[in-house]
Amino acid sequence: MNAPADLAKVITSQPDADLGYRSFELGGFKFRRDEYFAHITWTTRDGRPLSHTMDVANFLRALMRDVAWGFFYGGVNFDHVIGTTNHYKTVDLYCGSYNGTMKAAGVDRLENFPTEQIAATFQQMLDDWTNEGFDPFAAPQETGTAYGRKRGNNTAAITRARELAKRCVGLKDDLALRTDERGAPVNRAFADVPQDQPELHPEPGFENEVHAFNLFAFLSRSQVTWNPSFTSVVKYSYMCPTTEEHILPIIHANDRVEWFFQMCDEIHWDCADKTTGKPLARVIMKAGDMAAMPAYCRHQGYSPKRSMLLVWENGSPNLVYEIQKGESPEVPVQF
Amino acid sequence: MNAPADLAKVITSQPDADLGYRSFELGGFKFRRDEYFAHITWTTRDGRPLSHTMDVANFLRALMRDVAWGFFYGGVNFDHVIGTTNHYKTVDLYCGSYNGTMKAAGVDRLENFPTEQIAATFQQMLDDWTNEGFDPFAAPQETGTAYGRKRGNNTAAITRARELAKRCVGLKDDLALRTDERGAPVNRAFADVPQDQPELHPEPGFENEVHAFNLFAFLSRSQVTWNPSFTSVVKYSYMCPTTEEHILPIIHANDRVEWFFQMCDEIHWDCADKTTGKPLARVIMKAGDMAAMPAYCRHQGYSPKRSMLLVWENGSPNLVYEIQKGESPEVPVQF
Amino acid sequence: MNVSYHTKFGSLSNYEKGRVEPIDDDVKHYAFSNCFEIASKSKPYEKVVFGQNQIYVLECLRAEGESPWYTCAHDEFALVMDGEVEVHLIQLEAPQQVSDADKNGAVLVEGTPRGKKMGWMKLKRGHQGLLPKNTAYQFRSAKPGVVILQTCKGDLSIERWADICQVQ
Amino acid sequence: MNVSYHTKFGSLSNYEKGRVEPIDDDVKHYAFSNCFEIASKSKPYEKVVFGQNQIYVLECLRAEGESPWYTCAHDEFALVMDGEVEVHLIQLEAPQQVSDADKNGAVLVEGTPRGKKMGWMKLKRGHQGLLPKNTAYQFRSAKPGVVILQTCKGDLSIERWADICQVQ
Ligand SMILES: [Fe+3]
Ligand SMILES: [Fe+3]
Repeated sequence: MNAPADLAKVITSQPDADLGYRSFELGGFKFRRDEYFAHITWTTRDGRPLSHTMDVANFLRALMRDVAWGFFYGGVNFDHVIGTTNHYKTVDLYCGSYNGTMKAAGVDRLENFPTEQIAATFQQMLDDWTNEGFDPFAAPQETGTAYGRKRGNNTAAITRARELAKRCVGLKDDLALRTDERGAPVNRAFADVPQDQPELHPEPGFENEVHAFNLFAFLSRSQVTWNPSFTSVVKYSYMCPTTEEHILPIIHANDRVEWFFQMCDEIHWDCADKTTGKPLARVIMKAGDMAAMPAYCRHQGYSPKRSMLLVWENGSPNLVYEIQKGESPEVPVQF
Repeated sequence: MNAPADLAKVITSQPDADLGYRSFELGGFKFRRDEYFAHITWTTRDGRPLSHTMDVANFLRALMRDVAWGFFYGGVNFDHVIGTTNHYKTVDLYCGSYNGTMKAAGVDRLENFPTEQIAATFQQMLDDWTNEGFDPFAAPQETGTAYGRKRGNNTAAITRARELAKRCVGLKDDLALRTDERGAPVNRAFADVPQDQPELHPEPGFENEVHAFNLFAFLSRSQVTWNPSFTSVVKYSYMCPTTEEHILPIIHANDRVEWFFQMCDEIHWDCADKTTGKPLARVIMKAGDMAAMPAYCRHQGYSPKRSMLLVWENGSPNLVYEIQKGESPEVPVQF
Repeated sequence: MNVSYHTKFGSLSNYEKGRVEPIDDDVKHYAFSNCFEIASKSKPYEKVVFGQNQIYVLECLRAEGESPWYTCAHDEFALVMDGEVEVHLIQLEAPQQVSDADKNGAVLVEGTPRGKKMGWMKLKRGHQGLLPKNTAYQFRSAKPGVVILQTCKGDLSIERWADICQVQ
Repeated sequence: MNVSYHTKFGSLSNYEKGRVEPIDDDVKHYAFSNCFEIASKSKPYEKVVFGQNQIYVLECLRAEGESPWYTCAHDEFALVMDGEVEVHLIQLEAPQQVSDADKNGAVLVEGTPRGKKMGWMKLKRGHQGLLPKNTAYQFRSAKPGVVILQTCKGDLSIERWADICQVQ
């Protein structure tokens, strides 16, 4: 096995003379961008060249999540062809392997990489390909265009740290509340969300235990979309609320059952078979609705107005092994 | 059968109080838009409600072509769910009928409408849903956003007449050349295309027969994308060149073989099965390349830079009957 | 452009439920329910499980009047989705605490809770409160409200999936 | 922002050919070829069919030197993709015209074309010229060039699909 220093070595070209972007190579995959597209090329299992084209704004929005989430739980499909599967120390990169037709035709490619190698490549690609004024985390109505020739960068936006409470938002030595002063103003679409904090009446000495915070106010100040934070933790039960607007930039194929609790407004979900991509169901979620995404599905959401979604994840490290052994249930509950 | 006046009656709501857009109904299909999406709902063949969500910019770009082309040849898929099939006096509107999984599951809906009825509905929907500053014919880098609340309209842009030469561009009484004066400046991406006209040396009296024009200069002045004009006609053989940038907003499922001649730059095509949507091939076309789209495929192109594509169509009215009788070949040539 | 938005929350008196639209799947696999619907059909403080993942659950409670005193060997969190709910906390003395530190889920405090008063808080819609492990806590709600509990499945958890979930 | 674009045309001396990348189909069904490649392997003025749809064809011609004189019962069009090609036109007298008004495709004029000189034109890359029906026309090209003809399939049309198309 290569030394970590080698693993993090990124294979990249000089910037294109006209377009200004670098190309990247990772194993048998090549990536280049132009004004409108990300182009991915590979050699198929049966040895032929194949290519795929994605709108570069959609590609960068997907890449942003994959990078920011450390490849997340399970599969992150950028679209119906390309994506990654997280094995938590290594990551599969594939084209066509979870597309029923392409897989059957033998034209797919899947390669496993040490996490640090693919992470380093993706991070550099994201940074090189993201122009000044384009924020892949922002809602489409709140950012400029991803298109055109290379102009500047937006490193600050794409390297935002994920906000992860250890126990609960607002506790001493834990994730702070969001405020104007901390650069988190209320989003335009949540201007009507009350900003009051809970009435707390701690007896002396119990100030850090008699604790509550306004979750909806906290979420109304989220600067990003489709990017869960941790706000409260019970053992390995993580409340991962997030604010959603427009389209989830990835099609998530979780390796475990994942629960959604819609806290306001609405999201429409397309659910499809994880392995083949075939449509399975639509899930229309309104304020107060709860739904589980079975572990055999991939899901992509559409949020017409910025909305608050509570993603509830089981982050138990044992679960990874149970999933590998096939002991983890694919459906949320039997009844 | 209803009288034509009834057929053209459009079923529409009052504008939504917040969003400003009207909703539309056509047979068992309902259409509404919000800031980001077009929502289509229908009752499935087995009687259940089903819905579909499309990014509204993509929806309007597709709707624009379907309206402008009079439903075109064969099938115009807006995406993998919704689309139309032209029967030339009537038009099918469908959701899921050409999606292998949805069709097999019985959740699709297909209804046939007189052309004038669906045309009137689509035209009004397009006009109501297209905001000032958004031109669905324009390349993404050359237009404003489709998103947000209703603001004004762009009727002039969406009612452009199709440019159809009867014999040849530039002949007397035929389609005129494009010039600055006629509102057709050279596009930014074709600034380097020579604008010289052919040297013509007609003998007296043959000025309208010794005729040629600069097709590439003509195309360099196209104000629209993915919108073929007729430039020369031999019987029912139509040269339909067009300038392409970004993504073809529809997935075209022609009912006949269709030929593409790439005249400059390049376009990448995704080809899939017409009936099921399963991927069949990619076609990478560069300057000078010719390719046929077999009649059993649906195709969608990606043009990284504005490029010139000659679409070559057989518009013979007999062909419709031959297709109906299954006498028309699905492949371009046997060898 | 200056447009104003209306954020749509639900409540016991006013909610709209979505749905699963199956294409080629069993709707039961989506365990689709609605907290306001559940709470509108529950008795006060029934701990109705409406999300579960191994040992972890989300419970939906109708908050109405005074709840019993609970205690739990691990932290829990209460998120108010409707109404105004007071949470009263007592630093429970060791004998009344859950003796098994690994025990999942809340239990009723046996008898009257003994220990220092820690204080109380008043949670409105969107407020989320910590229920620290090994304390005793009680909900008080003058009018019916809805509380979501992040906890582990325990003795008091009630499962009635077929009643709360969309089944076809 | 002011960016400048380079429009990429092909030529006999400099072209890059694309390809069909089959996923689950026969590449022959896409009849994929390239006009510069065809013309680079053709004899002067061979009318190589590289697009056909029922009676209609697109032909690819290598323009080099003087062509024979052609005539046709219907209009045709010539698009120059490379080089500089002169087209000379004669208003052909009736006896030399194609006798069958429905006959598809160009034929050679028998003998020397007789009739009024109509004039000539010089077509460079991107220029498209009308070849009016029942005229005689001749191409003249000092250096090798490439002409695309929009016409119907006729006696002079040459089909060699297996040679020009990507076959695997
Ligand atoms: Fe997910
Ligand atoms: Fe087409």
